[in-house]
Amino acid sequence: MLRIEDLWVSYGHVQALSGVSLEVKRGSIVSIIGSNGAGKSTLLNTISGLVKQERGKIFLWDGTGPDTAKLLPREPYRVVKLGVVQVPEGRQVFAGLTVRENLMAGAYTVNDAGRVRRNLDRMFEMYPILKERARQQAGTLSGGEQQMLAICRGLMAEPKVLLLDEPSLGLAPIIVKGVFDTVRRIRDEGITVVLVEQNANQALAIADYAYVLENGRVVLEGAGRSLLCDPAVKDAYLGGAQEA
Amino acid sequence: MLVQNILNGISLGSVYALIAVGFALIFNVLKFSNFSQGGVMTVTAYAGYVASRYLSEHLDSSLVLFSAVLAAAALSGALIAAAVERLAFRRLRRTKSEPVYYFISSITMGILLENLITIYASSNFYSYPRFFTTSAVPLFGVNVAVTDMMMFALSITALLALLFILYRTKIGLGIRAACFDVNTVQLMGMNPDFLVTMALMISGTLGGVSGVFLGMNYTLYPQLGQMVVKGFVASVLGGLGSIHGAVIGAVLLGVLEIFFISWVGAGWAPVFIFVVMLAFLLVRPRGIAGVIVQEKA
Amino acid sequence: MDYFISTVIFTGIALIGVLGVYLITGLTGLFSLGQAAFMAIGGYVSAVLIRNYSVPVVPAVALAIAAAMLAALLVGLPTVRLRRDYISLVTLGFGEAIVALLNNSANITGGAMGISGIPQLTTLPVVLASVAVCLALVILYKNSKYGRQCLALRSDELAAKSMGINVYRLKLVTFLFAGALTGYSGVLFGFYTTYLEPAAFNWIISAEWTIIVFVGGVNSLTGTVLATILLTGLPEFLRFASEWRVAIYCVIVLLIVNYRTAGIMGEHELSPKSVRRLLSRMKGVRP
Amino acid sequence: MSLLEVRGLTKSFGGVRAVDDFSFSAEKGEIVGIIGPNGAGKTTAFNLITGVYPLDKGSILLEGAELAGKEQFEITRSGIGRTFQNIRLFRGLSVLENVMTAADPYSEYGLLSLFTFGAAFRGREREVRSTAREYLSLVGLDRYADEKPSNLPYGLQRKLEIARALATGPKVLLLDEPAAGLNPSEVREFIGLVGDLRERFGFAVLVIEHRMEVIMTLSSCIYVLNFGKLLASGTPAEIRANKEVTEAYIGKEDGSCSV
Amino acid sequence: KEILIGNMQDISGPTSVWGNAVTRGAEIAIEKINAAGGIDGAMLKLVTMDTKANVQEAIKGYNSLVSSGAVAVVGPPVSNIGLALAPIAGKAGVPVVGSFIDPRVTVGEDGKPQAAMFLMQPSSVQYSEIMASYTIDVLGLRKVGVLYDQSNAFAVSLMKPYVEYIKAAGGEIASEQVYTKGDKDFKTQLAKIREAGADCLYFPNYIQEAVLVTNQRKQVGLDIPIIGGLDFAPPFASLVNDPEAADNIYLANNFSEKEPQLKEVWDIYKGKYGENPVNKVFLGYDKILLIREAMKLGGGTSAAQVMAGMPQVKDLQGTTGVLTISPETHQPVGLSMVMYKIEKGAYAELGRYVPEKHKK
Ligand SMILES: Nc1ncnc2c1ncn2[C@@H]1O[C@H](COP(=O)(O)OP(=O)(O)OP(=O)(O)O)[C@@H](O)[C@H]1O
Ligand SMILES: Nc1ncnc2c1ncn2[C@@H]1O[C@H](COP(=O)(O)OP(=O)(O)OP(=O)(O)O)[C@@H](O)[C@H]1O
Ligand SMILES: [Mg+2]
Ligand SMILES: [Mg+2]
Repeated sequence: MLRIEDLWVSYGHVQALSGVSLEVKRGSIVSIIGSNGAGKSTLLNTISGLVKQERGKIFLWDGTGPDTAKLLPREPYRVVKLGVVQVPEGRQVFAGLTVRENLMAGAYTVNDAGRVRRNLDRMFEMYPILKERARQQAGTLSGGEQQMLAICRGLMAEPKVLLLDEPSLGLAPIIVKGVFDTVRRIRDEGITVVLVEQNANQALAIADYAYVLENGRVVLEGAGRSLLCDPAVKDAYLGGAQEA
Repeated sequence: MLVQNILNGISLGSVYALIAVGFALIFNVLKFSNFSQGGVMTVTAYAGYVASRYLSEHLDSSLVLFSAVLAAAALSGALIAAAVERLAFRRLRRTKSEPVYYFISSITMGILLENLITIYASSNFYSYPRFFTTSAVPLFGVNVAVTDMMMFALSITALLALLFILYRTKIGLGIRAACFDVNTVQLMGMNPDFLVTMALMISGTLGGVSGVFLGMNYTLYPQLGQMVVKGFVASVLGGLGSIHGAVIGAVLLGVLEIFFISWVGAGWAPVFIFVVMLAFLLVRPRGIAGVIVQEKA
Repeated sequence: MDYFISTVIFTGIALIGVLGVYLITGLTGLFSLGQAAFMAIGGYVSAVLIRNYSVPVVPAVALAIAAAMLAALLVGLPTVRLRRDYISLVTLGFGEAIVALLNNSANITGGAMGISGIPQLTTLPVVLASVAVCLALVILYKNSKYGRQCLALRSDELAAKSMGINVYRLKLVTFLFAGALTGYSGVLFGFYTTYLEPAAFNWIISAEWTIIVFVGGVNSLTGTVLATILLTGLPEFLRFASEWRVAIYCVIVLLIVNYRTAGIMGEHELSPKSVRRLLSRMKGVRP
Repeated sequence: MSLLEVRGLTKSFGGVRAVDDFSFSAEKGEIVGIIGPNGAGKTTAFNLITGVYPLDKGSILLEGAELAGKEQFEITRSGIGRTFQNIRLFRGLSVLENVMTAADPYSEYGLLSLFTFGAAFRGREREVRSTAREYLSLVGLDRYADEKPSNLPYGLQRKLEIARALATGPKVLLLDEPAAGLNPSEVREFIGLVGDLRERFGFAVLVIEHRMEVIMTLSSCIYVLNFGKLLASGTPAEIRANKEVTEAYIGKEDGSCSV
Repeated sequence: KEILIGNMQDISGPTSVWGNAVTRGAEIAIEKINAAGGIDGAMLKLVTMDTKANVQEAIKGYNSLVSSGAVAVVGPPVSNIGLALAPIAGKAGVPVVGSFIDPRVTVGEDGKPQAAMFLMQPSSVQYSEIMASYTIDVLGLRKVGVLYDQSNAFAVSLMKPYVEYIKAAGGEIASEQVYTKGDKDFKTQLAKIREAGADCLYFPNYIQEAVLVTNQRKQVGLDIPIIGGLDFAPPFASLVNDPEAADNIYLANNFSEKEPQLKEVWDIYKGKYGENPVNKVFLGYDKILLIREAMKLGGGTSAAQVMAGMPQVKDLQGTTGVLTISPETHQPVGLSMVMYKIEKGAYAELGRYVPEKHKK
């Protein structure tokens, strides 16, 4: 679905990505893990077009034929129109808009009012707390509620590819499980998911494929489960032992 | 006298209101005081004047002429505002500048427009042709100017239209979202350039309409747009984050001014208004229609 | 020669006022549209004391500065607790109120016809010395706990409170300091032009000063000084353009604000250290 | 008398009781964990203690002195330091200055000393600068002293928040999800860091976390909030065994590599 | 050889219409003098400085003119700048001939004339006394309502002597109303004047406010004559879009279109700019005439000689009247004004008028 070739990105003198290549298969979950500052968010931001690369190409390929791969545009709003939607790090909800308005903003590109309403109901069903808070200003939600809202807002756009940047940040363990279940479920609905996570255990556990990013480079890749059991990964990212 | 004063106050207030609504739109949505609105109003007032000179040869019904002039001014307002966005704000948004830069850019733009008009039309002033034969009608036993009533009706209409656009349409939602975070808004598939241009064009349209009314009431001169300061005061008093507050604020400001002029004279009025304003803000720090949202840490 | 000197003197006077705006807006992020009022207070109080009451110069100047600070206190006390956006409104209203007051007390201030025959005490050395002292004070302020706390408060008021900063007091102190500087620049102004009139002190002056501060650089003092010299000198250079003068000035400001968003100096300061760094970098570039 | 004693803390927003009659205490050198589902009122409790919101009801005693009703800055100066869940660093200042600013309110010099370039001013400035550097190196950020905080990755920004809170000289340190955005091995490191800091400064720590490892390893006592009310409290072992807590908050334990 | 004459006007800013008019008038005079061979073979050259209606700009501009060797300066249109310039010009010694009607510009507090400042039209006192005398002595109106811009020096200086004259002559000020800069709505004040039962309204202000007041007077039903200032002169009436409203207004102008001495300048101006000249054009023209006359009388073209010659000017026929500069006040003496009445948008001339008091 997504193919990234030799991506280089820098912020002035900081080289954030140095030649990252990766591939995301249609309908799969690809997890990206790595320590702070490895460049994970930068990678997602480059895909969305928020950050411009110095070098390298990003292709969107819907898998219908070998030659239908096309370059992803560089304006973020065009990227979204092609179905590649990012849920940004740190929630970034529209603080002064209500919960409901935030969700409607997510559905900006969907032109069918009926579908929007159905999607909205689905979101409220998934996280009933959001329904309770529908008229509250998003900025006053608790951290976790904001995170749920951010995820739902992304889903309202009916993405083909969903880029999730640390979706479990600040969520209660029980909700975290819910989020990973959701991720799995939307994958099963045919949506492709790129998942950036610090919660490496779980991220690897549900991933079809995974990459480890370090200092802007891919240092390891493989099937999720296999990385999970890789001693090097365990040592560096999983804290040696299991997290509760 | 009291009724007359109140009606005069409301008339004056509706002049302010029409300015304040356009001003408040940008203030509330993009979070800066768009002083270029003054320049836009001036230019549109002149554009309307030029249109009236040109069209009066072709149109004989003054009502038709008037509507055509209004439309021409509104259109030119939208276009100029779009140009202002392009020239003075777009790059700032790209570089994610703080609101004060918008303020500076807009105020400079306002001065520039004012000066361009001075160069184009000299600081001489002009009068619009008379569109209506009766200039005042009796109401509650006192005289009320026709233009004042139209202006009042128009500010209310503008307010309703704006509220509808902002709160009932997708573009409105986009405009409101865009002011919180330009980046994130793009992640929803919105094109912030488009949204902000739309917002400015709406306020430019309003600026065009106010320009014509200001020109009709107060004659045309390059500093006409400096009335925008009243719009600024009204929209802040009205409560940050509220457009209907701006209208109420404007009418209140107009009534207060007239009241003080009649009570203590125009000389002392600014002093009294300052004191009242301060007292008001201390008693009601959120403005007239603002809502308090406690900042969450 | 007189021409050059008068240009330098006016630039110096403006610079002292601009430093006040730098403190309030550049450092603290508050917006004042009423700085001209403090200038008027400084100018008028000193002029009236000397002319009408024959007070000697030094105490008259001291009293003028004190009066400007008192006014700053009056405006500041109720407003520092309000939301920031209101400060520009209150100061705007204050500015208009002061002008109205001056117009209405014609028997003391001469009203709209102004007050003339003020002794001309502002000379080039006086201005240069004043600029040096004011600049030194502001540099010290910026590089102390006060300056840092102001910047913190500008970034995030709530967090600043949570770091133990008494933001109300800080705003007030900064406001008073700026009021004193602006008042003093008003004193110098009156003592140079020998004539004061209320109409000269409108909110546009505050706007112009704010423009200068941000053309100079976000919170760079060096930039502020440079921009003051540049932007007060610019209209002189543009005299050839006659009626296009102001328009060209605006275009230049727009270009700087839009294409060099951080201002002329960005956040950098010209200090011995930075000069050395610049020199060494230039050496490095040379083959 | 406990170092910090909170009684009957209550706060509603509109109709929602965000915190409802919450009481707890913390001793010197103790680490207290606060957990609970999202929206349970944990951050609100912190905001109440630090004076961001006025309380509806309740009392907050630090070393026996009432804090309720005081201004935020007074509360901080009397010895309560905090970090923010949604990072709130001073964007306009460098990393080092961020920390210095937090220490500044304790600088006693006045304008007189400043304007005369007096000894008090110069001495204190030097002092503040060097202590700020010390705090930075404690959390391992000394390398970034001159950077702007917004250029740091998320995880490091959290550490800077901690350094800044340390510089306010707290008797009680409030950490709101300090480990969010760290990967498991970084979480490990972080746990070590908090332990060290506690040793070194001897303050009490209140920590809100959703990362169970942090809470379970560090705290001697855990309070569980749910819908603003205290659901349970006790030692980590007790909490782990509490069925209600598991159901409302932790969920079923989940294996991973073993599969 | 060239003789530099400075010209300080508002070229940008709200009052630039006047500035441009004065400049054009002065240029016409200079072209005429130069065409006739200049002054002893030396050509006059006008150097214009923009003052932006701002004291600070004016001081810089004056100093710049002095530095470049100007021997006289056609002065600023407004009194505030004149007041600020007086001491500076006194020191620099380059005379200023202006329209600063505030008498304080030309006469210092000590009662002595300001050495370098010369006024070339009736001072505000003279002008307002002409108007007051006309009001009470000719029109016989005794109950006066006054409306003026309290924040405008020009307006205030025209209001005070008027009120004093009326009171001294046994008249009554029925109501004194003010407004401030930027105000556009005067209905409240006008209504108060109506309530007070005034039988005329004295309104000494700029042309634009004049139009507004004229219109709003009708809206509040205030049906009394307006005694206006200079700014009611043409093109005022053509700018009131309702001819019904531009009615029953008295004003005084510096000249009459019918007077023969204007003809030449009038035609040159009209040929050059395709529009009728306004009174400021003639004032600009006359200022140059005055400077030339002072050169003759002072015996040379240096600044000091111009300054010395200026107070000796006597019975100089200008376009706006016969000029005699008083050495005691540096103001013209005994200048009469041409009175007009506006009826349904049309100006009707009532002849020159000068009160008994002014005739020496
Ligand atoms: N706007 C920026 N300006 C300068 N440097 C930046 C900027 N954003 C990120 N960086 C740098 O780029 C590198 C990669 O950052 P990135 O945010 O992609 O890391 P990350 O893997 O997402 O880390 P985390 O897990 O903490 O979110 C870091 O060294 C960071 O300091
Ligand atoms: N200023 C406010 N206005 C209205 N409601 C608020 C405000 N602050 C908090 N709330 C509500 O109070 C409840 C408690 O919020 P709080 O932030 O304390 O939760 P939390 O326990 O910190 O949750 P999380 O773990 O998700 O951060 C939430 O439902 C939130 O929506
Ligand atoms: Mg990241
Ligand atoms: Mg929280």
